[in-house]
Amino acid sequence: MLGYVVTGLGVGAGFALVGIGLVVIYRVTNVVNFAQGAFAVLGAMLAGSLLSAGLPHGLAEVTAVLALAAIGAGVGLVAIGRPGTDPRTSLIVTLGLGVLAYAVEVLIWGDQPRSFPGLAGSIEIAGTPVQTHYLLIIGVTIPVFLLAALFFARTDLGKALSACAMNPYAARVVGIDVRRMGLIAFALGGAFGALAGVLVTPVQQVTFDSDVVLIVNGFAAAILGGLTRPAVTLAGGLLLGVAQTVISGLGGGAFRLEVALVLMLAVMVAQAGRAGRVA
Amino acid sequence: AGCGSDEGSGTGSEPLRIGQIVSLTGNYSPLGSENKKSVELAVERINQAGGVLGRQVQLTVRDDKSQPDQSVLAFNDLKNDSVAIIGSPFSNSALATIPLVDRERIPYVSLTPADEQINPVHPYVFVVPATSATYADRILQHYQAAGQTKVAVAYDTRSSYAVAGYKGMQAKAGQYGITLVAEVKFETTATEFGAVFAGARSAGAQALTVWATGAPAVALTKQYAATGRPLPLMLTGAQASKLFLDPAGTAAEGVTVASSIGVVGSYLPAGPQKQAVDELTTAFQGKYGYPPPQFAQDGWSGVKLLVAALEKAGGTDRDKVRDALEGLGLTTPNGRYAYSATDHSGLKAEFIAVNTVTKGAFVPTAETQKQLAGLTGN
Amino acid sequence: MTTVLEIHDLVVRYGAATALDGVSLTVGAGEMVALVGPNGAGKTTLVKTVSGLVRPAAGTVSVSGRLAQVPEGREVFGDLSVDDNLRLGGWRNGRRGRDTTAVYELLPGLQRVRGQKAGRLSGGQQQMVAVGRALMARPTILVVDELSLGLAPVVVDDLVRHLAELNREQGLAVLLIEQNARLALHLCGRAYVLEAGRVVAEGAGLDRDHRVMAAYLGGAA
Amino acid sequence: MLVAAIAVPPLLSRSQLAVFILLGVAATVTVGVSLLMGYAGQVTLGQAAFLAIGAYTAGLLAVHGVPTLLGLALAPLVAALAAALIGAPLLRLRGHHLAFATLAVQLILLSLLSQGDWAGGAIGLQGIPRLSVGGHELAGDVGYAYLAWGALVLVMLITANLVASRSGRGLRALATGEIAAAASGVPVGRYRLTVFALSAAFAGLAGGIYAYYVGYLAPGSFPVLLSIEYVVMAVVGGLGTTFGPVLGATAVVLLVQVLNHLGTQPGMPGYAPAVLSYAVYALVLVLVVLYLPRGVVPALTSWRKGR
Amino acid sequence: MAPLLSLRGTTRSFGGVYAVRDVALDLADGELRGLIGPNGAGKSTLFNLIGGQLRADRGTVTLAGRRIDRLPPHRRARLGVAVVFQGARIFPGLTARENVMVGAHATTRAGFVAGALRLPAHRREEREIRDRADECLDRVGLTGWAERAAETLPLGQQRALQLARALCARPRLLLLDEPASGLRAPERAALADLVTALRADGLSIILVEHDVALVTRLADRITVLDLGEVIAEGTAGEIRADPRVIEAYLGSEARV
Ligand SMILES: Nc1ncnc2c1ncn2[C@@H]1O[C@H](COP(=O)(O)OP(=O)(O)OP(=O)(O)O)[C@@H](O)[C@H]1O
Ligand SMILES: Nc1ncnc2c1ncn2[C@@H]1O[C@H](COP(=O)(O)OP(=O)(O)OP(=O)(O)O)[C@@H](O)[C@H]1O
Ligand SMILES: [Mg+2]
Ligand SMILES: [Mg+2]
Repeated sequence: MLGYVVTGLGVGAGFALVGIGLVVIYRVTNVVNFAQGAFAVLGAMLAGSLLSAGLPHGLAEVTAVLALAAIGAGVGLVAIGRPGTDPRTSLIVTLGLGVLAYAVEVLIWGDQPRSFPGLAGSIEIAGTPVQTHYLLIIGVTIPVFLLAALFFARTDLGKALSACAMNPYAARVVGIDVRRMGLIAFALGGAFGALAGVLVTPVQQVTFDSDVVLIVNGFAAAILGGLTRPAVTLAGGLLLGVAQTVISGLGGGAFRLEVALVLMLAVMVAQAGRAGRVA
Repeated sequence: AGCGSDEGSGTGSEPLRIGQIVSLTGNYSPLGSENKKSVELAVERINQAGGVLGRQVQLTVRDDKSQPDQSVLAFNDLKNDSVAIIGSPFSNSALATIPLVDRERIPYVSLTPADEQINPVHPYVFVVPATSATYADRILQHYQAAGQTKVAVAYDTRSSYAVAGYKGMQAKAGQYGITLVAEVKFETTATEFGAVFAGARSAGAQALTVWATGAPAVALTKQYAATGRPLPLMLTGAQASKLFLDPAGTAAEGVTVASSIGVVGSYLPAGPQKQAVDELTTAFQGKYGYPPPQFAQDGWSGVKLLVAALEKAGGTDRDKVRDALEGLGLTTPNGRYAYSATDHSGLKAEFIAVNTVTKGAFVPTAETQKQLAGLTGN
Repeated sequence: MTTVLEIHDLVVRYGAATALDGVSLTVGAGEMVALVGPNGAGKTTLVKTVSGLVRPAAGTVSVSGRLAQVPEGREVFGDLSVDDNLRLGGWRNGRRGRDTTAVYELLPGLQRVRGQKAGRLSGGQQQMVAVGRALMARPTILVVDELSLGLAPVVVDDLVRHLAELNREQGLAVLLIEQNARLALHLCGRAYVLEAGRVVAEGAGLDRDHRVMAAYLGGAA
Repeated sequence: MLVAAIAVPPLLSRSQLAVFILLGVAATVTVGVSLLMGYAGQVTLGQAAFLAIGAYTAGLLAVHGVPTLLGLALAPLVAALAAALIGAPLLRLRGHHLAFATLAVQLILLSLLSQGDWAGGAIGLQGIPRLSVGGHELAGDVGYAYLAWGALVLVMLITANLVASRSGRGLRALATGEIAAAASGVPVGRYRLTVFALSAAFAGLAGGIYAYYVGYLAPGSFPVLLSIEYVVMAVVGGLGTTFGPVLGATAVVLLVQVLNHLGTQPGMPGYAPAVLSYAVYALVLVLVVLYLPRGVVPALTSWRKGR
Repeated sequence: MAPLLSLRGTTRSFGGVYAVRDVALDLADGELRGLIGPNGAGKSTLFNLIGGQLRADRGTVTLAGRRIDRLPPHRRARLGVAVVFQGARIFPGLTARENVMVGAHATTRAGFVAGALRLPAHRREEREIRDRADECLDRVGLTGWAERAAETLPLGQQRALQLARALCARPRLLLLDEPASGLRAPERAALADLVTALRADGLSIILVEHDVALVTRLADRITVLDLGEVIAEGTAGEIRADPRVIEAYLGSEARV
């Protein structure tokens, strides 16, 4: 049982990593970035190509993450660059760019699935084998979230970034360059997306359209925290991962998704019920 | 109407039109794109060799976008001008289209293995890939030969291919003296398969068969390797290609995979069967730079079957082509087809190979090598 | 006298409607200027043009020095605490921008709720946050679009006194829009009266001008 | 509109007719999406779920021998009922939470369908008879074209009337100011639920027609991407307009068909279909929403006014 | 005579801090009550407890002898409570007239079916609502603005619009939260006239205002709130003389 929980944490950490990119972008721009899954896929494909070109592990992944930060900023430029674009419009733009990414991916990498190796082997926890790579995912995810949470809660820049989404007009009034902040957020989002992609690919595989599954899980993780709270996103992702893995472990593999989703909905409705009385 | 290009080429008589519905975008495009490449390649070579019935073949392709209703649109678009239609790799698309095929009475060569297409028989529908039930049959034979009587099965509940395979094993296990000691379900989106191995092991299974398509098979195999290969693992036809081998990488080493014989064509004895395989392999490798995967074999075989039937019927009359298909015996890279009035599935278990992944390639098991030795195609 | 804010022949349109029709206005260094006029005259539009939120169809706006602004409708950062709201006001001033003691002294009503999310504050408390936030920027020119809106009289007293003090001691220039025209004219040396997008009167001592008071400001009483 | 619906079908070839019918179906669903998003301020990413519920209702009833006309009538009712049941808890959610919840509902529905043997499982429900009215089977595509577009005209009429009515005003008010609306006497919860159910009924009706026309249903016929496509259609056409959904649906459907024809022309490279249909679709979408952010219909309207 | 509105022990806290604490208040039928107090005293919160936007932690709210404190806001609206919120809570996207027509919801009934099918009863009712809305627009001086999109109105007009919407509900009890804020002197005078006229029509009104001169001119009695509690209640003269009120709230205003 404990083994399933640890594995579930690893799976959930992957979901949370996809989610954090959504959170960072939403928190600053009010845009739900539907291209977030594409960031992950592009990052993974790029890292795969760099690896097969002979770059060592680590370097390849970091390069991919950096490249995606640049691409993220580019996506941001299109999505929020025009003054007066409202977040709903931007959302559809990111959706469009996500589809455009399909075309690019098919052109460059083809439509066949890809993967690359990660940390090999497994360890036994309470009688259940756990893939070592999941421990790597957890090990990267936790500090990433700590840093993100601290950044938003403690630093001036973090607060200035958050202020942009809360009230773009007021942000301009106090002299924050809202557009630049938005681009920074998209760049961060691109980097987080790529990080998620390069970390989960070794235990799965990527196809150009893997972004759908990634974003559904990432969205699920992030939505618990209203798309704005890194810590709750992590909790959401882990909850989702552990729930799914434990359900499978108990023999309910066929209803894994339903149970996890119903659980999410229940938590959300309960949250809304509590919040609903205040305002 | 009139959407294909008009100019005929070659001998001056009207070109002979064949339609293809195929998933070029969406979930099934990795399958569909291989289908399309091989169908185009086959048509191209037939045209170079002078065409069919003295006429050039003209292929009109429509994308069903991995959506059943788009397949219906595509069919409506193609049916008037086409002599026959080659169908989608997506079973739902095929099944959505078959009622129209019944109504329009147009030969439909299906590239998806769903049993529902042939059971009951639809007069105009002919299936090219071996169905899951056929694979199930062959896998059970393999276990019987290996003396493994306690077998665990895991399957993707969302994939009709996987469900059909599981049901096939369940139905026939008894005949081969095999007990399915554990049945584990998972979903297409699953990424964690600890429960599959744990379930199989705790039930005391001697081997595990996994029915899956796409991503879960790769993730499962990687995890299988990472957890130290707890028991022999058998995968099925959906994994018999580079689509699986490439992303799975070294994790796939030592895994058993059932496939069509074409996948291990180089182990065939000389003869028409080997020739059929080699013809495709040479052409495909030459044009695209890699050996033909299963889906390419299906597309190619489909064209070969259709062309043979046209030749046999001596014309494009749809009913005659249909009758010709039913009486056809033809050796293709997939094996020798023998459609009949009661059987539109064509391939039998003898044309399924059981292989082990060795150094990134499929190598037939000793038992299969014996089986292949008997397949000369005569 | 050098000018810190100079607006020249400004024209602003919303679609077909003209909100500002050739408005010119200057604020000199260390000067307090009131901008009065009926609802819908175009005062807010003018402020938004100054801060770059509305693009003028014609005319120029030039600012020299550090401009801060209290926008109409408070516009606080709802999910940030009062403290964070104030700090963001001064976020371009480095460490000095983080020192909020002066603001809390001026607006003691905020002290009690400094950790609360600004969006949950009462209307008047939010207005205090907006004013405090602008002061945190340590501006050389302060544009206030409605000062006393929703504030208790005692708070208005304090603010008015404080602005006058800043003006006297630090040479803060102010452009003040204020619902209480009498208060505004009393505080500011000079005033502009805006109506329907045009400046209809301008100068010092308008509050003693009975004609203007009667026509635009609701009687001389 | 009515004229188009009556005059066009006989002029179309059979393959165009099929597009025309499915377009009618898509537009009918989009009218509901636009009603929800444009007027009532609720985002849905799971509208295809109600299409599926309507379709399966009609399909399952027909397969079990219930008269098809009754099935067609029940399709919207069952969809609305399902929406009411689901909506009762879920409509406490707002904005993106609600959007996600509708997406989740669709995912759950799809997996239940693909595991339910009673619904044909993943392989689908086959052998649905065609619609018959008083013993006459509606076999020709022209008949289905009239049916689909008749339904579309019906839901557009209902929507247009509703929006202009007292309840519609309440809806539009609560979309932008729930608290003030409630204080003005608008029963916010009930209105939200009613309009959610109504839009589901539109989708359910479309689903019923779809079921009888295609004659085959599978979970794969109702992917999540379809739900997203309805949102795209609604936004492209222009939220909060009467003709936006129809125009948006038409634009998207035709674009997709044209790209399919282009990409699969002989001589096109192998990647052409994928690249064309993704890239061009994406670019058109991005450009339209960036340069006509309020949608095509409002843009056309203001352009006409501007001249 | 029994009061129209009666609060007893009404309390509401946020995160342990009382915004309104043990408030008791009686409003006679036809009375105009002033409610003043420092920023954050709990005036708007009290309105929300009466209007139903917030639920009280404890205490009762009685309207014309009937407990309403458990009813949702739209039910309270139907019973005759209308609120003009602080700030501009208008419906953007709707025209000014439509904004006002929404107010009629509280007293009309036509439902979804009637609306979707355009039944004659609905059409008749629509005409009535429209006439009534125009009348209300006229009363607050917005006749010329009826067709404008509400969000493009200047602040002052948006406030007036809210008042018109409240009037369109034909309420018995009108809660006005700083109706004069943002208004210039002429509009302020017009507002005062309107409130006086409404009162003459028999409406009961509670008026929250920081314009003390306005409140003292209009109100029969004034209640003063500080830190959620009633610290004084009396006539304008009494209140102006109360040292606690001067200290906490009035400042130099007391001298005027
Ligand atoms: N977004 C907009 N679209 C169209 N017209 C607008 C818009 N904003 C303001 N207006 C119009 O511009 C004119 C000036 O409005 P503005 O808000 O600047 O007035 P104001 O003087 O600030 O009024 P108040 O004293 O009420 O705050 C008004 O007629 C108003 O209706
Ligand atoms: N939703 C909420 N969450 C937390 N605190 C709240 C909430 N609403 C009000 N408060 C607090 O309750 C207190 C009273 O607020 P209220 O809005 O009632 O004041 P008010 O008397 O109307 O003040 P003003 O004159 O400034 O409008 C304030 O301290 C405010 O911060
Ligand atoms: Mg203004
Ligand atoms: Mg208040």
